[in-house]
Amino acid sequence: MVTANLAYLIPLFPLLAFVINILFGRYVKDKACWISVGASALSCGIAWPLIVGVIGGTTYHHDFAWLALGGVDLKFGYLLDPLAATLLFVVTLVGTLIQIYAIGYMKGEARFSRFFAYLSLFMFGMLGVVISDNFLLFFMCWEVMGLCSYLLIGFYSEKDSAANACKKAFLTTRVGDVGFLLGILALFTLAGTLSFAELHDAVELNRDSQLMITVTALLLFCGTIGKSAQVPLHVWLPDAMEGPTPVSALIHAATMVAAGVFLVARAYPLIEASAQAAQVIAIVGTVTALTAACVALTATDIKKVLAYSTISQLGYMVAAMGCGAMVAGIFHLMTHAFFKALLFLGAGSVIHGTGTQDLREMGGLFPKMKSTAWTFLIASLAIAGVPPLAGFWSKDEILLAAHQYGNLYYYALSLTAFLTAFYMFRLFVLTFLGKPRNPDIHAHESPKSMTGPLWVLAVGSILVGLPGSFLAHNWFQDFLNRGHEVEHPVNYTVMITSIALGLAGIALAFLLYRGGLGMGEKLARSLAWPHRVSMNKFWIDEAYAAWLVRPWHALARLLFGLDAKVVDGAVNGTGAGTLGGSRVSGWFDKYIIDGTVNFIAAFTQFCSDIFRLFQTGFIQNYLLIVFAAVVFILYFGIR
Amino acid sequence: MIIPLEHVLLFSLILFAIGMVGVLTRRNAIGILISIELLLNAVNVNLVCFSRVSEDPMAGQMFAFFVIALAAAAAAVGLAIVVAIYRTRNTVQTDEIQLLKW
Amino acid sequence: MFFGLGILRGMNITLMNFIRSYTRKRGSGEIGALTTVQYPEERLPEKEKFRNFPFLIYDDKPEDLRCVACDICAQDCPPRCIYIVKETDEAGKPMKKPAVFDIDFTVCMNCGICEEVCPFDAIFMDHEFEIADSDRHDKLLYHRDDLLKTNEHFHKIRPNDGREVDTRLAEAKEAKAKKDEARKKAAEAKAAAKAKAEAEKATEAKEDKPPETEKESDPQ
Amino acid sequence: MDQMFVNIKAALVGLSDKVFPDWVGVLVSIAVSIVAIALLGPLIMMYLTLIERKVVARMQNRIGPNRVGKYGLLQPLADGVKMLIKEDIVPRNADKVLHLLAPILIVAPALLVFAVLPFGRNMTAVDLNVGILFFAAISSIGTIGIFMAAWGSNNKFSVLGGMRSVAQMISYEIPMVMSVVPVLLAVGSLSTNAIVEAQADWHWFVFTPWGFLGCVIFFLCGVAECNRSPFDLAEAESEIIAGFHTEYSGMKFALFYMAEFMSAFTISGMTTTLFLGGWQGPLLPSWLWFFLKTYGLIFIMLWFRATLPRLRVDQLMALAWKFLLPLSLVNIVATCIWHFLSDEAFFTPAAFLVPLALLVFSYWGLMKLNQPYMPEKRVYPLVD
Amino acid sequence: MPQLEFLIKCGVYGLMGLGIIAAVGAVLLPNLFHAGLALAFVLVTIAGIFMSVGAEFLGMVQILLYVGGVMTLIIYTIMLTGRLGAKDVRAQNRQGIFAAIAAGFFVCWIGPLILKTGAWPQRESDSAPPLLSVEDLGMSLMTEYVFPFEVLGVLLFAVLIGAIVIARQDRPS
Repeated sequence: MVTANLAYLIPLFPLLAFVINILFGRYVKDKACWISVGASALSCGIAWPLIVGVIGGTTYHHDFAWLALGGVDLKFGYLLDPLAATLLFVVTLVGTLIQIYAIGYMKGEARFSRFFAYLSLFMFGMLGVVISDNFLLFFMCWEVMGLCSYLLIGFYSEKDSAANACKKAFLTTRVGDVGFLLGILALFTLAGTLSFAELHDAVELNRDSQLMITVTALLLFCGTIGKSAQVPLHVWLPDAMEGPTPVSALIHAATMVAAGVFLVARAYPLIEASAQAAQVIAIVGTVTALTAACVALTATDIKKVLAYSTISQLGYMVAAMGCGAMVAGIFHLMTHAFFKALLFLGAGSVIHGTGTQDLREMGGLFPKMKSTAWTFLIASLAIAGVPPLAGFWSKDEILLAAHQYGNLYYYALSLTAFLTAFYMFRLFVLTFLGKPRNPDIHAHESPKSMTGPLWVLAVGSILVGLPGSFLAHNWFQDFLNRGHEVEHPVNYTVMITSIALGLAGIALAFLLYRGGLGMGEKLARSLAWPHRVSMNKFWIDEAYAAWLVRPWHALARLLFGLDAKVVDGAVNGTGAGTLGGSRVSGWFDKYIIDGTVNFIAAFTQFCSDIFRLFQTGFIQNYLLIVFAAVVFILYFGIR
Repeated sequence: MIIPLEHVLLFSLILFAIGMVGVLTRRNAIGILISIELLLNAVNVNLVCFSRVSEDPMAGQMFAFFVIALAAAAAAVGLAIVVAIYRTRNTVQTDEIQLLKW
Repeated sequence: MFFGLGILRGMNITLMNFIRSYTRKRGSGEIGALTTVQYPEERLPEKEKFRNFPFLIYDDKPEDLRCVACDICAQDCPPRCIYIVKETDEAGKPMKKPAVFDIDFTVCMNCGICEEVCPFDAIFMDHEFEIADSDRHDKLLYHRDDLLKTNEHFHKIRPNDGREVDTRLAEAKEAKAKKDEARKKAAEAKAAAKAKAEAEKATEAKEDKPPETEKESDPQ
Repeated sequence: MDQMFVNIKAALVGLSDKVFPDWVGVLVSIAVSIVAIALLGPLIMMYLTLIERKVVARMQNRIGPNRVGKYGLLQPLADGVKMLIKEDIVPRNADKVLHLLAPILIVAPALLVFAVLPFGRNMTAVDLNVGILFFAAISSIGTIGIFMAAWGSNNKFSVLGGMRSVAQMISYEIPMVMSVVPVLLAVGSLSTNAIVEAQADWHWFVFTPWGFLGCVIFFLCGVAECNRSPFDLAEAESEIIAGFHTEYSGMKFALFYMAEFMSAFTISGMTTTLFLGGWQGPLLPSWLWFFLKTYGLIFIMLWFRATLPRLRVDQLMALAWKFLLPLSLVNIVATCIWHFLSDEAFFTPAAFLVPLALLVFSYWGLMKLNQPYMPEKRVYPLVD
Repeated sequence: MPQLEFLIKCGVYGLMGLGIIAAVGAVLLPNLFHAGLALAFVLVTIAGIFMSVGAEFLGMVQILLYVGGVMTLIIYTIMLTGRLGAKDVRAQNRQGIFAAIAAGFFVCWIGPLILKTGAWPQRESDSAPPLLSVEDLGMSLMTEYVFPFEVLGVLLFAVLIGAIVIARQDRPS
């Protein structure tokens, strides 16, 4: 019933919702949420049958000539292959759930309709990215997502921190996007085509120009660094927490950041073609994972902890891509989307309930917020990599790939896995167990509309890992690598070490924080130096401020000075010059020209005074003159 | 021709001179008009005499005929104007009518 | 009906007049006949009621003229052109005859008022109008003798009036005569009555001296 | 009999030729005609006064002057003597020159016109070939005389009277000249002799429709031109005293009187020459015919005087400008039609009827147009 | 008939003399009415000259138009504007002398010039040229000069209306 060419409608429904909400926001008011939810539900309705179709083996692809650019005409259209299908499944499901959750969370907010309008616009961007079949359309939707993240982070625009955060997020992702655009241009010059389908053949064709391929790959990877918050450009994500929690959940957990990884997946043939590019990607991924994990250890704000955990997990996915396991990266992306969204929504209901985000003031919330606690526990276990849950399977795949790629990467990623498990459960223990540290907080369970999605995501976190496990004979991996068969070696040692690391982390966390913060402070004092490093986030922000912002300001001041002195000087100089010149010509004009004119006037006045005497007014005088003149002229003439 | 042409021309010349003197000296507008009639008649005499002598006798007389008609027309309008002036300025002395604006 | 027909009809009348003036006899009174009377030679019969200047009338002798110089006509004459002086007899007592009776014909406007007011039918308007004269002041101031005309002249020029006046005079005479007799008789009767009355009064005086007041006034 | 006077003149010229050189003959002939006219003019005028008084009297059922002379025949002499005797008063600060010149300038044109009248067969004093134009020009000089009389007598009433009569004369001059044009069209020449010859053997123009109308218009305008009968507004006693010749008495007044009667005669004479066939006539000598016809017209003038009341000023003007002028213009058109329809024969029926119809129609139309404004009858609702 | 010729010559010269005298009168007479009449006289003399030259029609037209029409106009205007004989009013303005000089010079210079040039377009044969009859005038007026004739008609019509409008009394304000 749902034919292929309806695929266009998937992104268009949220766009329609956005238009309705933004234009008729005043009339729709609090009913705006239902329009957005409805639109995303409709998208799901169209997308899932198509996904089933893709699972069934067909790949839907249709494009139309959009722009004739010189000899080449750029085609736009949609491509539904296994990779897009998985992303489509994740985005539509998680997006709809988060929007339902947001209804409860955002009730009573001032600009309620506008919030949902931006959400719908974001869904349009994300869905556009997922189903687009070429880099240019991909890039356009990518920018729409950037805009939405800016708008949503800066939703509480009256708070200065939120305004700065959204600007910071927008600018840093902008830096990445520039690289991405250059990458597209390079790809266009290299391969002559931007379409994903033809990419693989085009690369094969130009395999010899190794440098060009590496450069294109790395430039495209810049987009990922910016958007998926990899090491140099990751600073905006922690500040992005200023936005409302559903925004963090949707954009900074499940979808937008995942788009970077999706980009690498799409550009995978390029990466396969150049080893250097893959190595760079792997290194960046691993470094990001490790540093983020360290910083998360000492974070006190619940949402900051989750932000740094997202950065480290993204580092994991990018590292997987670098290590040659694109499938593992995507698998971990899918599973991470579920439990990270759940963690954020859980944090959101905790904040909603307690009204504060600081871990030090929470504690003992378990009896009060039963369902949030339980779902939070499931998600923590999943992310920590406890076997039956989704996190274990995907993380295991990545560790396996890392192990095959290089031991150094493997050891780093394993350490990260241990740290992840530790800070997750530090978080869990501090918020839910023990005694409430702040007496005047009266936590209360969130309403049904919020806890519902939590439970659905919890189930998702549990089940979504299974299709990629060896229990299901790695169905997911085969699904993704439909083109070419890949064997699935099972390395038990890697699996066991990862489980061990996870449990160790959990135990350490319980030990340290069961009695409240006491043990933590003592440890912090003992390990003073590393604690301070982690607390200050490796001083990256300060570094940027020092090395980037201040010189920039200096340059600006320099230019301003230059402008003030040189340019203004020149202008004023010419002004003064013309003034002087005009004074001279004024003098000339006044005395010479006016002089002559007045002289002429005076002269004619003088002469006319003489002739005035003739103008007597008597007609006969004139007649006499005329007659006399005629006579004399005749006389002298004829004589 | 009963009398030689020169004499008639002299007569018209004298008549013309007298008319001219009249036009230049008369103070009364109607006096001027009368003198102008004199001028025109002097010219007429010339015309007729020459027509009498020249090969094409018709031209002169015809011209004289038209001069008479036009002189009548001119006199009519001139006198109408004089009457109009008299009615507004209450005088027909030319040296009292010299201001363009009254 | 047609522009100009009225003019033609009018002119037709005058043309007829012109023609008839020759064809019809002069003075015949027909339409178009001439009406002129060559005055000095022919004359129109005078109308009786025509009046010109007045004249005094006398019956048979110029002396006994009817005018008694009562001066009524002089009073009533609008331009006052009549001047009367009474005749006085030798004793200086004015008589009933005018000594001087002048009428100034240049002033008289022949109105005929004197004829009407004259109680004694002494003055009448004459028909004589050809009285032009060379001198206005003397000749036209007619004196008494110039004005005198006989009653026959009056009858001649105004037969009816003359007859009427004479009959009236005659009756007046008879009436007077009768009245005289009546007055004579009355006088005698009164004389006799008076004689009787004295006789009776002589008798009454002795009988009563009634106290009643005088009632009737003695009518004059 | 017919050429009696011509023979007399020839005899006289012959007499002078015997005595003087030949060129004197020409002068003599001129002198004779001048003397004839000089005598004829006043004579006619004198007896015209008598005729007028007799005729008008007859029309008013009275005899007219019959005291002086046998049938009043010496009356003109009496009048003449009276005029001579009368004292010639000149108003105090009147313009003496004008006062004196005026009568001269009025009588002169009247006399001059006699030169053109064709009294009989080749008895025209001066046979100008612009005869009719001469007549029109000379009669227009008369207006100046009237102006001089009016202005010279230094009397407001005479000035007003003068203005009125000049206006009248000018207004009637135009229809008069226009009514003459048809005759010129028919004859083709301006000379009076030619006109009379063209009317030989009963071809009198009066018998043609346009001729009759032209004669009526010409005659009416002529009457108006010499300020007589219905148009004598200027000197009417009841109007502004005696018009422009109020201040005149004695001989000067006589001159005015003479001018009036002479112009009456000339108008009638011109009418006869133009329309009634001049001296054309079956039996009697030519000059007798001329005088008969002329005196017939004069009788009509007198007839007018005896019957018609005087016209008001505006009626006078209206008649000239709004009735006679248009009628004479239509008359010209009628003549053209007559001229083209009548193929040589004088009395062709078509040529007679079509112009007649046109003229009757235009006469009726103009009559309708000139219908005096009759305010609609006032209705007094309350009354009935 | 030389004597007749002589008489006529005297007549014409007399006319001219009278004309000049009348012209001088027209120009100099203080009383405007007299000046007007003098002009009338000049016009008549000129008409006479026309006749002597053989243009009878023109002479008659001159009398009819000028004396009948223009003179009437002039006299009407004189009457309307009044104040004629006022003694105090100078008839001539002050530039009499200059005018006289200019005119005098004009006459004295052109007069002898006329007399000197004998080369007038004398007719070859001394025979009197054919007298123009009224018929010739009429024909030429209607054929050769028909355009000016028509224009003249229109002009006179315009003048007629113009004069009335200019001189009318009750000027509609």
